[in-house]
Amino acid sequence: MSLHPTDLTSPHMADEQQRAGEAQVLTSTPPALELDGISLAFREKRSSLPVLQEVSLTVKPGEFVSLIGPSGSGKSTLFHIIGGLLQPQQGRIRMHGRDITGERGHISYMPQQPALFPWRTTLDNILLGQENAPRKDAAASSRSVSERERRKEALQWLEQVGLGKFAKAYPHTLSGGMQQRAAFLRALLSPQELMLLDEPFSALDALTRADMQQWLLQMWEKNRRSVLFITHSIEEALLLSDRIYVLSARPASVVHVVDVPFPRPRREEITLDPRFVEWKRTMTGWMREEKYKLDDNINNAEGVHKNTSDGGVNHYE
Amino acid sequence: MSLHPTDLTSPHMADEQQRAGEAQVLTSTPPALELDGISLAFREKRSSLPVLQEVSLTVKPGEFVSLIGPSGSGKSTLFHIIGGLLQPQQGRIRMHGRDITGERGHISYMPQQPALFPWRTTLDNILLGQENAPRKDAAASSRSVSERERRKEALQWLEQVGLGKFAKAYPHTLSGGMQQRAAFLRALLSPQELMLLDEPFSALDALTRADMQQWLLQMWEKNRRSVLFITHSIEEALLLSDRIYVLSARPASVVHVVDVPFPRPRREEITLDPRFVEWKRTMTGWMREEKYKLDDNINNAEGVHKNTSDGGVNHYE
Amino acid sequence: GNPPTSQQAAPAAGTSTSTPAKGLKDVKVVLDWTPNTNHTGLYVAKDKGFYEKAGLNVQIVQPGSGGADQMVASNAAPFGISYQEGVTQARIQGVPLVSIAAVIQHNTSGFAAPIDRGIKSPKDFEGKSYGGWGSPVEEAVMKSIMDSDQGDVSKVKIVNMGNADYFTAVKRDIDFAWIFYAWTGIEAKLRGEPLDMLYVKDYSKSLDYYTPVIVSNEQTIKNDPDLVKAFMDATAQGYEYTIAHPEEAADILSKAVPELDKKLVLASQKWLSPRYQDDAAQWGVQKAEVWKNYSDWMYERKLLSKPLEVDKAFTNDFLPKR
Amino acid sequence: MNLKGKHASWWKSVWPPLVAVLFFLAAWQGAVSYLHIESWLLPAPSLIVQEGMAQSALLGAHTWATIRLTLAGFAIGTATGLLIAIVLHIIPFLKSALYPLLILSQNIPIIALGPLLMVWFGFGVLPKLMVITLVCFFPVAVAAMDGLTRTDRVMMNYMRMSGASRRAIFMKLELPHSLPQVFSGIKIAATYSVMGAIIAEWIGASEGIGYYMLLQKSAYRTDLIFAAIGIIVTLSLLMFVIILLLEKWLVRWKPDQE
Amino acid sequence: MNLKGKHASWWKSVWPPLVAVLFFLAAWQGAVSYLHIESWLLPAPSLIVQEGMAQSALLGAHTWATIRLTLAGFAIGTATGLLIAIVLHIIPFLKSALYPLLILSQNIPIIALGPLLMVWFGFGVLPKLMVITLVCFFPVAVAAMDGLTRTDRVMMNYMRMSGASRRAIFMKLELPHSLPQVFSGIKIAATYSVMGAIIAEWIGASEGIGYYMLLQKSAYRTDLIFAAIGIIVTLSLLMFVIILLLEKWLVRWKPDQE
Ligand SMILES: Nc1ncnc2c1ncn2[C@@H]1O[C@H](COP(=O)(O)OP(=O)(O)OP(=O)(O)O)[C@@H](O)[C@H]1O
Ligand SMILES: Nc1ncnc2c1ncn2[C@@H]1O[C@H](COP(=O)(O)OP(=O)(O)OP(=O)(O)O)[C@@H](O)[C@H]1O
Ligand SMILES: [Mg+2]
Ligand SMILES: [Mg+2]
Repeated sequence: MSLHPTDLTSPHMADEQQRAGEAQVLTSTPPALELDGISLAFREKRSSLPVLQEVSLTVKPGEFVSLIGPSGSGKSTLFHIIGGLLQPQQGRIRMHGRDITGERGHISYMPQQPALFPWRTTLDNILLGQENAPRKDAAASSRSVSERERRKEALQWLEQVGLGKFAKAYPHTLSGGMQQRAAFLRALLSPQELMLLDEPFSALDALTRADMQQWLLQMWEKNRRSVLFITHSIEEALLLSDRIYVLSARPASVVHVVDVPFPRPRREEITLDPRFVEWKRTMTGWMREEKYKLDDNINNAEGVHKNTSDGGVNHYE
Repeated sequence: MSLHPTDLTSPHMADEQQRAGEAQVLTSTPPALELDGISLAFREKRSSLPVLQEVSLTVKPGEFVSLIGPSGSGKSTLFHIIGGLLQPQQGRIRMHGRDITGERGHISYMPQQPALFPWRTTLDNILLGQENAPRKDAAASSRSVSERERRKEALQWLEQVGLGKFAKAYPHTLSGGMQQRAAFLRALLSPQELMLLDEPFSALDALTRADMQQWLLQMWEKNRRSVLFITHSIEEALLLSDRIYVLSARPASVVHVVDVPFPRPRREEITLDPRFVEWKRTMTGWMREEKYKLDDNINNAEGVHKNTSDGGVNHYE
Repeated sequence: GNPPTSQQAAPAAGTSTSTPAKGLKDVKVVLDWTPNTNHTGLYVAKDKGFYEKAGLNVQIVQPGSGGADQMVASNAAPFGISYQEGVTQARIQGVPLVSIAAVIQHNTSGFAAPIDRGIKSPKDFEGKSYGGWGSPVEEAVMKSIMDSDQGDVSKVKIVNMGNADYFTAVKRDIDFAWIFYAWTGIEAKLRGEPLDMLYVKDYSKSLDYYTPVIVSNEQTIKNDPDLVKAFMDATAQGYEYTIAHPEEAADILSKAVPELDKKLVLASQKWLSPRYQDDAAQWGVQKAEVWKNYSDWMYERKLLSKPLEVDKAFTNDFLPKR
Repeated sequence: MNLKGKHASWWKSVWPPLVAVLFFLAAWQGAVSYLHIESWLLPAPSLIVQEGMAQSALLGAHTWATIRLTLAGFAIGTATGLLIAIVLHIIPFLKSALYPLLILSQNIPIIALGPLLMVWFGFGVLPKLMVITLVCFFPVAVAAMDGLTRTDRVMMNYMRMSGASRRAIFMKLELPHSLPQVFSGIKIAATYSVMGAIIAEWIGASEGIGYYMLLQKSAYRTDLIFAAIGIIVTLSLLMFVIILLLEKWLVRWKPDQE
Repeated sequence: MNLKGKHASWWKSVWPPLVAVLFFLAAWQGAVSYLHIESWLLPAPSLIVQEGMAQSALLGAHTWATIRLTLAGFAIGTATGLLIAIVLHIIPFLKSALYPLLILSQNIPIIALGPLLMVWFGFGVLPKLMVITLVCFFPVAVAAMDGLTRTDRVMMNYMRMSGASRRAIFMKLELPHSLPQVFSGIKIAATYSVMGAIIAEWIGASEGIGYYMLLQKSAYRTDLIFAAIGIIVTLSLLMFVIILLLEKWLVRWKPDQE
């Protein structure tokens, strides 16, 4: 393969137009999630590690948005900020127009590590999200159902992801992929409208993964919850998303935004579509480009280059 | 996509011939690792969960062998057995002809979860494998080098996987992918000749992953350590391996053995080779087939079907 | 037989002696509790060099809450301070303690109450609360002296007050307690908290027992009578000096134990000095009838399981011949 | 079959301590008779048992009194310890402020405290319960506080981000996560509780094993003192075993190590 | 700047307990004068300080003796506790066998033990050290044993499979993993150590704060008893703080919770 930055042959639309469209939507319904110039650096004793640099992104209500970027760039950190775990040093987070910077409990969350509770059975673990959610969210999703019904429902979900037999098993007896599926269900069953999923399928084999993707797609198409999705698979991002944000290496900033042009409902077959393949190649090229920059950075000693500004974001459709 | 079991159009060679070849090798140099009819079931209070069923496989000295199979089938469990953590209920494990069933310390191991020690810095973590290894292995790999030299060497390795800056950082400040790379290095720097790698690259983005693969390939081609490698990526398996064992769903047994026909040294470009693509399709088909069987199993209530016997293994080249 | 360990651990007891100063023999005396004016004679004898002259290097040791008896009986130390009730009960249990001198001739203990409780005679105990340590001996003693006054001991409320002292106890719930006048009574006087004191010896001859006494053990007496003799010789001198010079003796005690309250020591010493010897021919003498009376009294009240062999319990043999 | 298996494993965990205790007693008996240690100094186990049996009715009554006191005091003490740990954990300012006072509470000698307690609270059961509480709460509080602060970071992050309330974080994460450590503290407290009751009885009681011991002490009945100690030790062991079983049941999710 | 920051954070962790202690003393002082509590029952802090100062030379000497005893006893006790925990952890059979004896050791009342120790080990420092050791070793041993068995399973699997020796598993995994829990135990032991020294001095000593207290008790000097208690508490706090700093330094890898 010899993909190079110059290989960018994919169609793209002028930024301005897209921006205008977004602005229009904004006036009608405020976005489900809006990050506005988020910056963050981790401080150690003497040094400081800039991780996020003016990251802005938008998830409209019912939209499926993916984040893609090199390992260690700051994707999980961004989730932590959205979830209110970390305070950004700059920038605001808005949800449906309301500033929620630093507030917690507004999201359904699947962490990168499964983080199942060892003293809870699988079933009790996946119910945890519902238990945790602030009351209003629980009410909003009409969760006045009885405890027993909820358990029954959860059990059905478990069966669908192939864990029915393990409802009463403790997490340490589950395989890596099984734990990941349980953590995924836990997020899925959380009542909050916006889901943050951090590499939900990385530990699954190709087929289980495809199943889970299809299943997520179908559910999403039915319920239209807003989703922000971290993945390392460009194919997965293209298959599932309405829009993809490509992040640079650390310090992460948005270098490309892709509005995925494929129609819904999408099925796995779409991956064979030449346009799909073309997009995949293009995006791989971008990633490679970022990678080179990173390598250069490393070679130019540890100096941190601020080589992309907000204005430098490329927006495509 | 519409791959079906009947789509099997790839070339394959008669079992007998291959077997004969193997036998010959056996008489000259005994295999680096030989599993002979390993079976294991986890026992809970009342029930028993059969996980491995007569799994036999062979890793010749200097060979790179991959294991591929559905999530939860029993791959990690197989590693635990090889590593002496679990006693198989049936079968023996031989290393260079010697029975090592239940013995520990004969392998370099990278677990599925990074399992870095939180009180050690990244650098100290990756040195742990060397510290742990039984003396004889340490000696064998001419590790009479000084502590300081070892640290210096480890630091160089860290830099190569992009963690140079984090040598002194504690694991909880590393991202998921960074932790995985550290765990990989820890196994790589362990002196034992046979490496067991359990999904070493699952948390990495496509490019970092490709880098790591290339890097592993180059190293392996230089040193020719024996490797047993679990992955969910058929592409990865085809790219790296001399031989691939395809496992069925739980209870896992070997359903296909593939001797990968591509010449060494291999570079990433090989993935574009039509034969490579063909193999990938074929194997995806097999996996799908296994998957269907599993689904059938589930639908036929929880009864465990023993639908493959040792004689039923298909062997291809 | 003693455990062999005791020999090596307490060299003072055996024949081997470490000699820090001109061949002096190390000897330990274990007190019954914290140092007080009962012990002044020992401190004086040490301070005045009486022990040294007798060839002894005496170390005065404070015991734990356990008292001295076990340590003396096991010969961890050859001498100690105890009291007649203790030696009596101990000997019944086969503990080889022997009393070798009475420190005070008559029992100076009794029941005390703040004067506002109006306890003037044993009959007044009725309906009052007594603070003690829960021993059946207390009730028996109280019964004895109340019987002589037509009192009914069952009308006394007996409370176990643990280690609370007289002054604390009488401020709440408790009306009277059993004290040694020489210490607690004097302290009350110094504090200006007048009390009514009913000495037990005044109500029953049997209860005029020796408290405290100096004890040794059968082994030492048998194997090393010279040591006992030398020790008692010097100790008697110490007490005699204390009798003669109460103020100087008090000073010596206060200097030896600077933690003690000087005023209390002095007042106590002045009260006690004339009472060490009292009506006896010489300091330290014990009478067989006192031992017999008390042990019989106890035996009658089933406080002892068998009568005491009185002549083995004490001896005057080691007192200096005056 | 299954029952038999359970039986066997029960027996397997019971025989080593049993053998050790029997061995200890045998060594003691042997030493006493071989070295001719006098019974007023250290009585032989056989003598202790014999004399203890002779007084069994009396000992039984006193034991029963001590058991009641121990159980009540241990329950109050452990509850207090947990409560203090929880409150101080939830309000970190209080924790840093009050820790010295907790330590202070462990350093007031009974000889000073006893009289004060009696004067303030009389000679009833209250001051005794306070003494046991004072003995028991501290190990529980320290261990629980330490346990509660050492919560797994990844799980904590999940709880926070998913909007769990402070209460839910405590109940569903911190508390279960700290249970092993809390139980260390409770085990220590259980061991101390009986001794605490004995000490409480010393500062003033008219029943109980502690009281009985003092009486026997004044009667120079070393054998009966040791009979009392035997009872104390047995009670302590019982307390400990009960806590151990409770721990096994509550922390059953933990995989056995090998 | 940095120094100032360090200074500020130091101050921030010091003032709450300081304020709490001062508040406690003020309340005490106030209660005593407001409720007219007599000084022989509960002396006012001001009186305690005043009388204590008057005897400062004497108190100083006794304090020094107690400090030496405490430090030696605590060191031996903690080391013994750790050693016992390690040995019993490595040999599980011994653990199940000897645990009852450990509990037994905590239930021999000093009034029975004291004379025995003195008879066997003389009047020197040895029996005193044994008493402190007996007090200190137990919380350390229990907490350490619990901590050592609760090792993370995934890390343990890694160590085993990579061929770590029993020794390496212990040194590199179990021990560091159990450190937080071990320190819980050591903190409890540190708190008890001074009290242990006091009790040791009660069973027979001619110097030390415990000895001093007994004398003042017999002289009915409540004020000086409380001066002694003040010293005991201060020593305990010092011990505790030292352990806390040691823990901070040794367990520095743990991410701070918020
Ligand atoms: N608590 C922390 N303290 C210090 N540095 C941290 C902390 N958490 C993360 N980092 C650093 O921030 C950077 C971004 O980490 P993050 O986990 O967000 O990466 P990521 O994009 O999710 O990577 P991956 O794909 O490997 O999961 C990393 O360099 C990491 O070392
Ligand atoms: N300690 C255990 N006790 C009981 N069951 C276990 C235990 N460990 C694993 N299992 C079960 O064994 C099966 C195989 O697990 P294993 O971890 O080997 O799967 P795997 O092939 O590695 O899957 P993955 O690709 O998801 O990691 C699973 O069903 C799991 O639930
Ligand atoms: Mg991440
Ligand atoms: Mg696995």
